[in-house]
Amino acid sequence: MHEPSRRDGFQGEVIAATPGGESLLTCIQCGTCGGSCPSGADMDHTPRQLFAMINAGLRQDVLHSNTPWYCVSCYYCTVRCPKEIPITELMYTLKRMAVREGAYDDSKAPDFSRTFIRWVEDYGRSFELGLMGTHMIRHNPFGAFKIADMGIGMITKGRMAFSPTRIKGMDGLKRILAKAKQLEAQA
Amino acid sequence: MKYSYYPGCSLEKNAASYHESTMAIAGPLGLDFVEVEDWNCCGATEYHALNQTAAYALIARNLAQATKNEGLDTLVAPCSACYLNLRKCDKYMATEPELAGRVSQALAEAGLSYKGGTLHVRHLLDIVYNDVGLETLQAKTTRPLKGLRVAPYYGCMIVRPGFHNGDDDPEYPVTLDRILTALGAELVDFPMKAHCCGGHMTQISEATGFELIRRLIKSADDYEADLIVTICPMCQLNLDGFQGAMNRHFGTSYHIPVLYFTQLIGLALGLAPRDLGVGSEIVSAKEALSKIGAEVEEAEVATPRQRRDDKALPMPGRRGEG
Amino acid sequence: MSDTFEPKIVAFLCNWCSYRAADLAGTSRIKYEPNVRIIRVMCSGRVDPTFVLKAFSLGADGVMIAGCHPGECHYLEQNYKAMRRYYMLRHTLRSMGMEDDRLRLQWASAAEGVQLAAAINEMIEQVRALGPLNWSANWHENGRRLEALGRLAQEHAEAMEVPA
Amino acid sequence: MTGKPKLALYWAASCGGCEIAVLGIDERILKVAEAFDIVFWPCVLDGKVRSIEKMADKEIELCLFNGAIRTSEQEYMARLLRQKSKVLVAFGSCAHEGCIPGLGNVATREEIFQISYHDTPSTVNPEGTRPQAETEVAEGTLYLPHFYDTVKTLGQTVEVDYYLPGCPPEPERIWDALTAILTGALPPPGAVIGAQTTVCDECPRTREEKKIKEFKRTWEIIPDPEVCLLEQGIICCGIATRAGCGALCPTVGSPCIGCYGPNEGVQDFGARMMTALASVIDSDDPQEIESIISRGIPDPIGSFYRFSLAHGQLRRCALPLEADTLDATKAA
Amino acid sequence: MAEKVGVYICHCGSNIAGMVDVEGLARWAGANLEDVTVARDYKFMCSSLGQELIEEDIKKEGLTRVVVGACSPHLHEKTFRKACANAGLNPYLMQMASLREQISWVSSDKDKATEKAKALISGAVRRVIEQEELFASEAPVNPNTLVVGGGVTGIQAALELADAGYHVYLVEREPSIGGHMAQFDKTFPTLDCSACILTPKMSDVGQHESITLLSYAEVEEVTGYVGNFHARIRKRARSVKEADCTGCGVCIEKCPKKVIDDVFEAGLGYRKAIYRPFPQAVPKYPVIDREACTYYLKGTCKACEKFCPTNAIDFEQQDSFLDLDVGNVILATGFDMFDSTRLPQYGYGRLANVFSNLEFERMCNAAGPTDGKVVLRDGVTTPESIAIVHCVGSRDKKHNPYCSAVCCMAALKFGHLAIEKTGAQVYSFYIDMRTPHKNYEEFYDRLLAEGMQFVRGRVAEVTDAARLPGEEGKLIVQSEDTLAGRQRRTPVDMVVLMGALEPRHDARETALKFGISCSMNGWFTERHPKLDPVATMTDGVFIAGVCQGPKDIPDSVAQGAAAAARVMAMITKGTVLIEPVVATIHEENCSGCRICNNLCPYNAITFLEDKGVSYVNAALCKGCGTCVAACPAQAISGAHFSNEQIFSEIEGLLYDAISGNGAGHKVEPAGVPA
Repeated sequence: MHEPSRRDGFQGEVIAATPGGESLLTCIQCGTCGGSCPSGADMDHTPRQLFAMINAGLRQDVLHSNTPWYCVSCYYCTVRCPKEIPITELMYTLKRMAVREGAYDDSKAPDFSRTFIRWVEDYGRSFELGLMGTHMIRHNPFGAFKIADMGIGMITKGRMAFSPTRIKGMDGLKRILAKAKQLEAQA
Repeated sequence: MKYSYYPGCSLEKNAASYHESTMAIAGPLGLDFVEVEDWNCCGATEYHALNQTAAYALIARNLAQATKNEGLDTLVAPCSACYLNLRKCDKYMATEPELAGRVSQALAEAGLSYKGGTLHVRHLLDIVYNDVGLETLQAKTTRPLKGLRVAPYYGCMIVRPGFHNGDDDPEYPVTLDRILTALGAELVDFPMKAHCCGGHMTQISEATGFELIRRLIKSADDYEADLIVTICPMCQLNLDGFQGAMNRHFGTSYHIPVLYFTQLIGLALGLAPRDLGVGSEIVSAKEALSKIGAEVEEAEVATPRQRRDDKALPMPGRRGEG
Repeated sequence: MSDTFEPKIVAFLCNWCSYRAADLAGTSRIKYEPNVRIIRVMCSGRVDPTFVLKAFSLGADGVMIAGCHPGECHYLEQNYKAMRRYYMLRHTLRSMGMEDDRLRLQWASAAEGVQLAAAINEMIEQVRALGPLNWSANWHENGRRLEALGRLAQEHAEAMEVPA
Repeated sequence: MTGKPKLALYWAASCGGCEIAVLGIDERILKVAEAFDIVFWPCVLDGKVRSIEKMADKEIELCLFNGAIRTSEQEYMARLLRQKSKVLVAFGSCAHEGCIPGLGNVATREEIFQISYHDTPSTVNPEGTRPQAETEVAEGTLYLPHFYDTVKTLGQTVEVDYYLPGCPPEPERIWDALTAILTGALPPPGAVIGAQTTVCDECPRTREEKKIKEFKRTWEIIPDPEVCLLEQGIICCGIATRAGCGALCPTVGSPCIGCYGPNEGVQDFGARMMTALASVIDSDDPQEIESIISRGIPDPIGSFYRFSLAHGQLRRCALPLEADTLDATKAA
Repeated sequence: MAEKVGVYICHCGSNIAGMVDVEGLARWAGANLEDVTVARDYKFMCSSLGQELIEEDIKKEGLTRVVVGACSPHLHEKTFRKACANAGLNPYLMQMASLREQISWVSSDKDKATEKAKALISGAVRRVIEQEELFASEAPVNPNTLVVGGGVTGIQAALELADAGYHVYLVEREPSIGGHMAQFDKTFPTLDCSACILTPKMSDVGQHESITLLSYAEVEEVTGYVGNFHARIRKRARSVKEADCTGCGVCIEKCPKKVIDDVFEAGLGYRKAIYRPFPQAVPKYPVIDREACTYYLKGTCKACEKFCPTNAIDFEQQDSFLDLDVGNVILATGFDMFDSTRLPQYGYGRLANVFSNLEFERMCNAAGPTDGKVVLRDGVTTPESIAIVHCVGSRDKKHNPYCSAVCCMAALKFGHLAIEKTGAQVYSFYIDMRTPHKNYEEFYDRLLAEGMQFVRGRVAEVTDAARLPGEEGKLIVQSEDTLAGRQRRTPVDMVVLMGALEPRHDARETALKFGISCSMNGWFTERHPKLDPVATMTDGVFIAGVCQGPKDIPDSVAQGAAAAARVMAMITKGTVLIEPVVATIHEENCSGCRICNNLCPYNAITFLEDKGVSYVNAALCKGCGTCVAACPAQAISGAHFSNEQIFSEIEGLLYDAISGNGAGHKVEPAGVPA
């Protein structure tokens, strides 16, 4: 088989960090992804543009783009891509790179992920009230009012827990995640 | 039919009604669910954005835990996000040696291990459609959903990324449609049936999040649906929980209740609404459900009014008649 | 060149599908390892087990027999005969203590340059992992054979010195 | 010293059947005695190796050598007789293609000794004594021939002028050969003296087109007396075996086992059997084919190489890895 | 006496020389290989100079064997055989080693490549020494030709041959010839009326005394070989006696049963149970569709029979068979249209006003179901905006990876027709605009000028879910305008999907029937993609038109004519050389065991009861060698692929490995350079 020629540089990195990423090399810039993306309208760049930028090695512009953070993981792009490029996975990869290098302009999305995961890392389960609370206070104090009735509704309907549940095997989980992070750092 | 069962965080609280209704219909449909012991959060889509190895290790712990259920090789998840995560993890543990290696090392820290392919991860919808089957549903229906115009809503994560079990089409799935028809409901040819509810977008960018919700609600409303039927807690939360906020944001006044398919099955089986967690939705389904039982001619796929006359040209795929 | 073991694979390719697949691999510049040496036959059905045994005894470490996919044989059904002979031969070679991976039956249509190249590479890897076959070394005695012979000659010669 | 041409007969790794076969030409043996001066025939006459060693090269007109080469002594004798004979004939299947002794090539010397000096039920050998190439005794060192790992044919050991196939060769064929040699009506050196076709040619059974769904062992059916045995599923080597025996076995309902060796020009008897049988297996389904073969042919070597293992392309089974192989440069 | 072998190593420019040390290789061969008397390397062996080099050496050095290390024998074996023949050496005493396809083009290490080259050359030398003089025999070429497929390609081929005075059997599956082109209204880029240019050709075919038109028929089986094929044709029962039918059409008028015409009208229109696909059909005889006909379903009606003035209706008619002897075959079996329901996101079959390209063709056609009016599915409303979607099922790994070649131009044509007929706003959604032919780019310019709007971006989905004001009641085409880098929602009344051209669903069976092969995508494989595009690997079987790969009308017609020309060459020559590569049974060695008897698919092997031996009929033998390999007595020899030749080739190829003769072994690890 041919060895794909461009394994070096930024594109190479992105490909290497993504399951099935090699197919990125076969992108023909048809825009099916951009056209399919439900949140595409609000992205700095359409996914297609992002791939062109990756190809051009515009590392900083790519990592600073809000595009990956606006990905809602709906996978439309992935199933429609005529070259079967795992676009959603690529978005995760770009998010991880951005987080690792602190290269994002709006910290809202990464923070949301972090907050979400913090509860999981401490308790083994997610905790919506805690999550929303922390996140809202930090990023959208007034937004809270907008959805107040929802919050109230949720509570009155008994759909909001006031305290997180902690799983039994917490220490085990902590060890797993610690090791995982260590390995990821090396990888 | 006995399965390992992974409820996932949502079903603990905000989607408790999904859990309750699932448990309620399990008996009558001959399903037996054994909850995975001491399961943990699947990390939703959030962990993938931070740390690949940790994300999959977190998921893999659940798979490892599930293997402790002796003799059960099928793992059922009602939440689409959980389902996709578990399924993807199971696949990559088999196909992505490097990642799998790291994950296994991590699991070993807690004396756990998981080999890709050991479990068969399936979504609850798949179980009901393939294992229970339409015939059984029809046979057990005592309170047909006649006259109820329902918009079947699949969301993204079960039909899309090609990990899903059945060969349902990622663009235009039909399994839920068939289930609802079997229950006697009047189906709406819901064009947005597989579009995105916005996931966590309400928290990242309200404008974007609300817009995604609006599209779905509007379309359901255009098609005069009494309610939207969903199979995913995240979708339910967005469409139901945020419907008010969305209305306010756009100055609209949509009122479309959003129920879980398990709740509708329960109703059709004649179970009491309260045993199915009906009533816990923010947008009340009271009025809509009051329709059940009304006499309507047999249900068929309803579409917006269209002009048709003898000049009309035949539709492709609807052929054969002279 | 590296001192790692480089296996020699003799491949019998049918003129219509697999040999053309090899041509296609060439025209599409698909790289594969140079350890394979190809012999063109009109049909995989022409491959006589003797060819395979001969190749092994002459120092091949592996032998590939390639033909059109079942049902697509240019000669309608002859590749099925090749398949039957392959299983027969493998059955015997097993009992002679040869590893299965050293003999491979490969279907390749004229359009499957990529697949053929991949199969060749895979086989080379498998055989490299098995190590040299060096079959004819099986025939040799340890050094004592020559000693023994020499000693006999010696003994008889001495005996002849004794006057009759 | 008579002026008669000298004749030598020798046996190496063989059963002695060939010697009897020679006598099978009955009173014509006297003609042989008339025509030749029999200088060496250990089985029948007294004689000394030394006397052969003393001979001039090529002094012997004709040497009929039967038996395969299994020990250093046999190889020595082969080389010696080659040196002293004008015409060396590989007489019988053992010399020609290794025959039954050649089947020893499925094992190693070690394995063979282990079985014959320990494992066989009839063996009582508490000290585990084994034949040694050298044994020290009061009088000095005693030598035994060295026992090889691999049995070789005569042709693999020394240059052979003619081959006379058969286990044993049929008396008539022997006589034909002898007369041919006496009258000098000989084929080119290296040739096999015998027919150019296979046993079916002499077989009285009726033959049709062949399709085989199942191979049967001889004890599994009572074969139809008229019909080709192979068509009845019995593995009969007549298709691939050189004619000359008059199809003795198949005629009486017993499948040919191939003692006359391959037909003219064939380099591997087993390969001919494999390819012929495989070609007529009546199935295109890999699984089915595999099971037809593995169920019907439990012992492929015994079925296809009973007489020719040492003579085939691969000559023997793989040696166990530990078996030390000879440093090439010293070979032969 | 020892042979004198000449070895010639081709540089093929840098194709071989770039990866193989050709000079070194030639030197090595000259110095190390037995019997090699001449060893040269040269820039281009296939050039006339290269060939002369060989010819001179044969004459001057008295070479008795030639080895050429160059490209694949499939490319130049004929060339170098001819060179040998010119110099008086039997062409079968030449052997090629494929240094280019098997070494230089697939290797990445020059040393290893050169080592491999040595092995191949040594193998070829050892083999060629064993090769024997062979003489190709001649067989007459039957001047009749079988053309399969009555589309414009087949029609062209048939007429070319018939006009040259040769007889043609034209077999067409449908009731009428004309193929897809007959369904079109206009053709790009000239906008000629399709019918106007095609129907004359069709009637020529119908009337031509040298053409036997077999419509509503299919080829059952083909046997024989180049110059002498035998084809069995199944003529399906029309239920109409062609001899008596005048084609007046009364039967069609009177038939009460109306069914949707899925074939010619692409499902957009209706036809009767007894029908003629279209008015100008050739032949003019109608056909009864037995699945639809009331008589066949209920046993009553027979209206057609009642009104037929010539009693031509025959309800009992059976399929009939026809055996033809032909010298050559031209396959022009065309293509199937992509079924757009396979892409649900485009809504075809679900959203009323999404149309397939074939539906739109019919709609535009004045003789079509809407009399040429472009209207919505309701049959009356004229669209004010139309979106044309490119690459539906093309350039898509999930469906067809290839480009269908005609859609861009067809889309432009549609654009023009739509604008002309409706004045609608027409959008084209494309990935890349492909207009690489005479006057095509000019046509593109014209459409730009006519105001057709072009959006570069593959359509993501077509939906009726209105989101924004102005979208209600419309079809919304969702895409990314990749040039603007923005998402775009385009509300339109009508969507036309440019479906891919696909190989016929039964292309593989057809290929098998005629002994040719298919590419992975299912198109018939030509002998050489550049130098021999209409011939196939099977002599005497030619391919033309889309069945070989997507192409437009001009290219298809050109190929049809080309194929016809190739056939004419064969016919005018009158004879074909039959490769002498056949099996021979040597009676003296054959014992009549009959193992070989049922191994030959061409029944070339018979058993001679009197002699008690088997016998190969050389005329029927195709030289596969299966019987040679199977004979337990080794009584069968295969010319040009004899055991000796292949044994020697094996020995040569393994010249650097452990020799198997029991003596003098090198047991250094294999692979180390000798």
